[in-house]
Amino acid sequence: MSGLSHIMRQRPFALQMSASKVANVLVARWASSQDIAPMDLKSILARPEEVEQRNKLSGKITVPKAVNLSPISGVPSDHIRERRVRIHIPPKNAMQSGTDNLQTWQIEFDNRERWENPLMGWTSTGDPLSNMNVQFGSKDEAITYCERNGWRWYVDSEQTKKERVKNYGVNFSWNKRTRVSTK
Amino acid sequence: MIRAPLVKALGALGSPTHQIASRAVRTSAIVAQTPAKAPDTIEVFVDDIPVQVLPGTTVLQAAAQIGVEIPRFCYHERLAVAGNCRMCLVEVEKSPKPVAACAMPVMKGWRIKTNSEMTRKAREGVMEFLLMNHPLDCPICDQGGECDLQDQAMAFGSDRSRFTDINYTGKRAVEDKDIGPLVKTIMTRCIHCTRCIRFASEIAGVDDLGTTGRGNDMQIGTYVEKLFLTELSGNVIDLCPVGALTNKPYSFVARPWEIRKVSSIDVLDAVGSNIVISTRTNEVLRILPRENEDVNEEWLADKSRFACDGLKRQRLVAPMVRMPNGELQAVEWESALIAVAKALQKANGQIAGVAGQLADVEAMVALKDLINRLEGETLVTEQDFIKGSGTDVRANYLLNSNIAGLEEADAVLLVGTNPRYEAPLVNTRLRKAYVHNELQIASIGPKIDLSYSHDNLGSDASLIKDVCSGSHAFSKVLEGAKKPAIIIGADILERSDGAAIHATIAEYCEKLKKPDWNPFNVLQNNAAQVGAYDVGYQPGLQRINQAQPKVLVLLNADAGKLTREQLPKDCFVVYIGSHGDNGASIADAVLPGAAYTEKQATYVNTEGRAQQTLPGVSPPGMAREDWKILRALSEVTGTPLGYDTLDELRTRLEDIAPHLTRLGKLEKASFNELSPKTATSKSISGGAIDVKQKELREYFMTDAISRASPTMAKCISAVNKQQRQDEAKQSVAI
Amino acid sequence: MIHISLKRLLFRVRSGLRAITSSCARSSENLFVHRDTPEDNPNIPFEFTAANKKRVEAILSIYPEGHKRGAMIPLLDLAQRQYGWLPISAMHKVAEILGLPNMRVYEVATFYTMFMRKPMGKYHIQVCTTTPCWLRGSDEIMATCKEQLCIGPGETTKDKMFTISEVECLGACVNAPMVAINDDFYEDLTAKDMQEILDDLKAGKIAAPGPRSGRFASEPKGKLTSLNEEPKGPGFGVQDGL
Amino acid sequence: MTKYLGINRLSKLFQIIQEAGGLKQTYLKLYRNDDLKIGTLVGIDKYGNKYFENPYYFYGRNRWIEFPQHVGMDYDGSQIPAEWYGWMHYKTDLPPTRDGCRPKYKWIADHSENLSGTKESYMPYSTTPPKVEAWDPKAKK
Amino acid sequence: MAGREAIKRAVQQVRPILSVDREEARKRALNLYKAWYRQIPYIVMDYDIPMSVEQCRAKLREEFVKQRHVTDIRVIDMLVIKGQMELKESVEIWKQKGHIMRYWKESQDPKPTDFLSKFIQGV
Repeated sequence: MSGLSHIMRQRPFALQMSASKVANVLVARWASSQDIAPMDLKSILARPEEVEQRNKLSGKITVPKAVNLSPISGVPSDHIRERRVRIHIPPKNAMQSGTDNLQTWQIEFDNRERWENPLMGWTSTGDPLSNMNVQFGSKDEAITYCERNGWRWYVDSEQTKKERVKNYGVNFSWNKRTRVSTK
Repeated sequence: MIRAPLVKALGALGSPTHQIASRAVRTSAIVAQTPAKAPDTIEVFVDDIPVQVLPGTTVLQAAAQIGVEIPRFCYHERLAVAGNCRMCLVEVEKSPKPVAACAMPVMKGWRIKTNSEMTRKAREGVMEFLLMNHPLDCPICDQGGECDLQDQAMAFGSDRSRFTDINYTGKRAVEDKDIGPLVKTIMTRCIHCTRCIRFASEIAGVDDLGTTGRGNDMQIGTYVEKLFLTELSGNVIDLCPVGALTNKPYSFVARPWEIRKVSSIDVLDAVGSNIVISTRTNEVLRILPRENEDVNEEWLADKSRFACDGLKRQRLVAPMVRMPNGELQAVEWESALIAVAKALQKANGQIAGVAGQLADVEAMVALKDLINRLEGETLVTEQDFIKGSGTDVRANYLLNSNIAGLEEADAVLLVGTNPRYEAPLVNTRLRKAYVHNELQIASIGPKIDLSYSHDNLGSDASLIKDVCSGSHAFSKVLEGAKKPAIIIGADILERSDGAAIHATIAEYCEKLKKPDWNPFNVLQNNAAQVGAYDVGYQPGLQRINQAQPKVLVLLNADAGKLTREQLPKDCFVVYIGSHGDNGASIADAVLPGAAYTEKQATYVNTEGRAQQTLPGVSPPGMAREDWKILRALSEVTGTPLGYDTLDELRTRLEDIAPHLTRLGKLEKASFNELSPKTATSKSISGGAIDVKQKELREYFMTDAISRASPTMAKCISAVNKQQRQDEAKQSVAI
Repeated sequence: MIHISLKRLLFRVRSGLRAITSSCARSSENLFVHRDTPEDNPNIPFEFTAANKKRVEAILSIYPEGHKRGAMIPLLDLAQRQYGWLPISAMHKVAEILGLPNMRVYEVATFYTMFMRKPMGKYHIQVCTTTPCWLRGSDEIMATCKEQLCIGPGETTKDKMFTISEVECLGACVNAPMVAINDDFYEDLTAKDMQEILDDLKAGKIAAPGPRSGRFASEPKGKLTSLNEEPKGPGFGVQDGL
Repeated sequence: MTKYLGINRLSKLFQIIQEAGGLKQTYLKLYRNDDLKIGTLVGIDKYGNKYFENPYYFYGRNRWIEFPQHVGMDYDGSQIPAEWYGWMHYKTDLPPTRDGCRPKYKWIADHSENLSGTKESYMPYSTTPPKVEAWDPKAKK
Repeated sequence: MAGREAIKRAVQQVRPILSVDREEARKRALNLYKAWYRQIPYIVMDYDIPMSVEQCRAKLREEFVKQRHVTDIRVIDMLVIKGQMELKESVEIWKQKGHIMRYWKESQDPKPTDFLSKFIQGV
């Protein structure tokens, strides 16, 4: 009882906590004063059907691995039916030498019409998916993602990199055509 | 580059023995330099991460192997190492000075520090020097947003500069050069990386750019007033790490962050270069190359890059039907389709189809299906090929050695082709082989400048027989080569003795062939050609003349080879295509189609690689994708085709030609397929072999899109002007 | 009265405005692009003389196969000596001989300051104004030249006889001040000497090159001021322990 | 007394009717203006608008305008020209007819009423050329 | 892609959302349907929409039938949760008239379905 009165004295503090927390603290204190193992108040105070539901949800159920989320994704159905997703690695910009952002796989929807907005001359589009930019670590992750969302997809083949030997010396080789004239 | 003309010059000085001696010296030197056995890899440490690399690998490449990117300006993967920007300086443990990563080969056990204090300081220093003479005009610079100098100044530069212009002494200022209608120069921005110079002299083979002056006065330019106008000049825009060389037609048009990029395929030649279409508000703004080692590496020909403004002119935006007064009038789709369908129904199967230069495979399949359903048979391509059953065997019309494969060739004979203008990116491969692989090239045809030195054997067609019989001197070269190749231009196979030329060379190639190497090549110059043969089109318009059709469907056929006079009086001509050009002007009904930037379509390049374009913008006005027009037409005619979506059409395509649906992959024609017995009865009639595109000015306008392009027109007038000037100078000199 | 007010106005204008051309480019007086002029354009034919053609062959023969382009500087120099300066058609000729693209020759010709791409006088007077010469009175020499020839540095007299240029150190600092006239060095000059040299040249004589102070070369003018004793033998000044 | 019986109002009505010029005119005036007021004519502008003032009325109603007959029922406030606007809105008590200080420049534009809703109303239009130039079969090269 | 086919047939063990078996999920869906069914007259009245109660019930059925192919218990649960949210929003008048009328939008201006009309409309 002393514990409870202690809590009551600290009422302002207790008020800041949620009710269940208070209850838990109460139980914990009560338990500690009685030297009994603490109990979860949630389970103590729950109605029997709640307990049953909770027990049910703590288990596992068996579902197919292939999930189709299109009914709950909120994407309009004609966008799911008619569109194709292209899975690709973005190409390097020829104007730049940097290679950042070019290592991941991306998905991209087929391009739809956009038009100049007559109000300001800016671009308008009726396509909510055109600006979706999702990056994936691997091709398979991207494919799984598309299949979960029920989109048809195709993979654009990866470009192979070629190893080439660079040699400063060949610029000066006297008997080869590799000799550069600008040196 | 250097040596060959030198040898020529020395030969002119009068010592034939000298030449031979020099060649002997060269070959022996090559033998001596051939690496015996590739030694094992050596281990180096980049930022304490061990990397196994081949000996001779540069520091920069070793770092790239583990994804450490060393900043660079002058270094470019496909150009010679220059080592003059010094941005790639990195610290190597126990080395007193930082080393230039782009030029320094790694040594065993080196510990490279790409992020140490010394490296950072070196980069900051270089950046400070570069920015000292670089104008701070990024807000008005077209490179802004995709500028290496901007990027690297942000990443590696110091946050302040010691350059304070308190006396208003000014930064260095350099006069801008006028090097043609494609490349705009703002030379003050130049940081002297010499990438453009190296590109011009190594890849393009035009030694027009160079550095003049020294020290603070050094500048890059042509010294004399001259156009830098080649078929590849646009690539210097991409190479330029700053805004010194920018795209002139695209100048002040858009910023890189406001454009959308769509990966697609170029169709203005038969190479099938991979491109990125930059679009904004349903408008194609520019076209950039996309890297593909097997096709275009990283380059793009000027026509492919700059003809995109032709997509906005001379477009067909509404269906048109020829009225009784003889004029084409815009109508609604319904009435146009009904008019065409009526004509098709009346024709009783006397229907023919012609596929032109830019027709895509899907549309050609749809056209073929439609005409076959209406019991028509005649389906031809505008471009002719050998008579007989030449297109039955795939190897007969492909570039069998592959575009990338030509890099490894060591002896090439060009027959009646000018790859420099017919397929500029095949020519760069030949030039690459010429530079790095000591390729020996000979040509039969007119004397042309191929950007590398080659033997012109003459233009007489009988030379083909000489070479192929083994009696010609060059036959020895071909037979002695490890990877010989003979490239035939598609145009000479249109000759009446084309079949004989084809057969003679094919037979000779049978002799030359090696395992895994097919020396027989046909260089097509139309993007649609290989695809058309693959889906079963017949070559040549004379079949149309024989068939005398009631209805003729022209699918992008704009070459102007077909005239109304050749057709029966009551023939109803339907044109399906994107541009109002030769085809549309003879048509009775014009159905507006989509250009290659507006549709998802398959094209097969000259080596037989099927690739697809992706739509960057939507077709203008009432224009529709070509296959959809044919599908709609079939429904109005009452014989609907069995596909409603592109996927269904692709499934149909898979039934006809399964290799065309494996996009991006090269489907090699097996060599045994090649049948030399196509038509040996006729013999080569002799007479001069000619090529269509001999000079640069003939390169720019070859199809409906480039003919509509104002930029291409500017190029032609610039070339003409330059030539007039040169001629004027010559005449004064004489 | 008006005069004074005008002056004031001018002063006010000058001090109030920062002139547009206030930046001074730290660059050479030469142009590094080519502009066609009546005396220098590609239509003017250039051909080596018969004697020089032999020299060309001789020069080329020095360079081994594969390095023939090394002959570019000697050939350009030969052309310059023949023509007096280096017109663009001479560069083209050299490019033709070496089988090089023209641009490669332009690069070399513009890089080296001793290739003169502008018409020059017969006598090219290069006045050294680097520190040692300047300390020894090169300003005076320059002033004499200007005065005598009525031209400034970088200019050529109307009769195409003289060109003055101001150059950096020519490596004759011991005999400062000095000028180089074509290939000859005139050293230890005074204003009077300079005037004499110029007078001689104007008269068609070429004064003897070398020091004007009576020295033979770069030895001390009087007697030796240092090193005037017998050279010490080996081991001089070395620590005992060594 | 008269005030008390409302006779003064009656006499005012007569006065108004007299001023308007008969019963019919009074009716028409009432029909057009929804109001019958009398006051001193302060001025007439060049468009035929008559401006009246009568300090008898409440502030805000003591200055008014009678639009000319020819505009009929088709009048609105924007027909008041700029020079009278100030007087109408009590920005000034001096009407332009009596105010000698008003600047009169040659370049002052003629007053125009608000044209919104009419045929002459301003419509914004694009000045950018169309992005795609269509093929004209008649234009021969 | 044999691997992908295998994935399609494979099953996995997961934590449930609301229901542990099909039967329970079905019950929940039916409960939701009933709740909507009862609320529809009030919704029609509250929002003053130009639709009759019958039309609304037909639409309700249509919306449920649209998802009849769903078999995944978790997806059904999620749909039920979303449907419950919709119901609450509708009943509490957190929505506006337009939101309710959106259920009929597709049937008001239907998109063309056959090839030719799609072709002519350019979609």
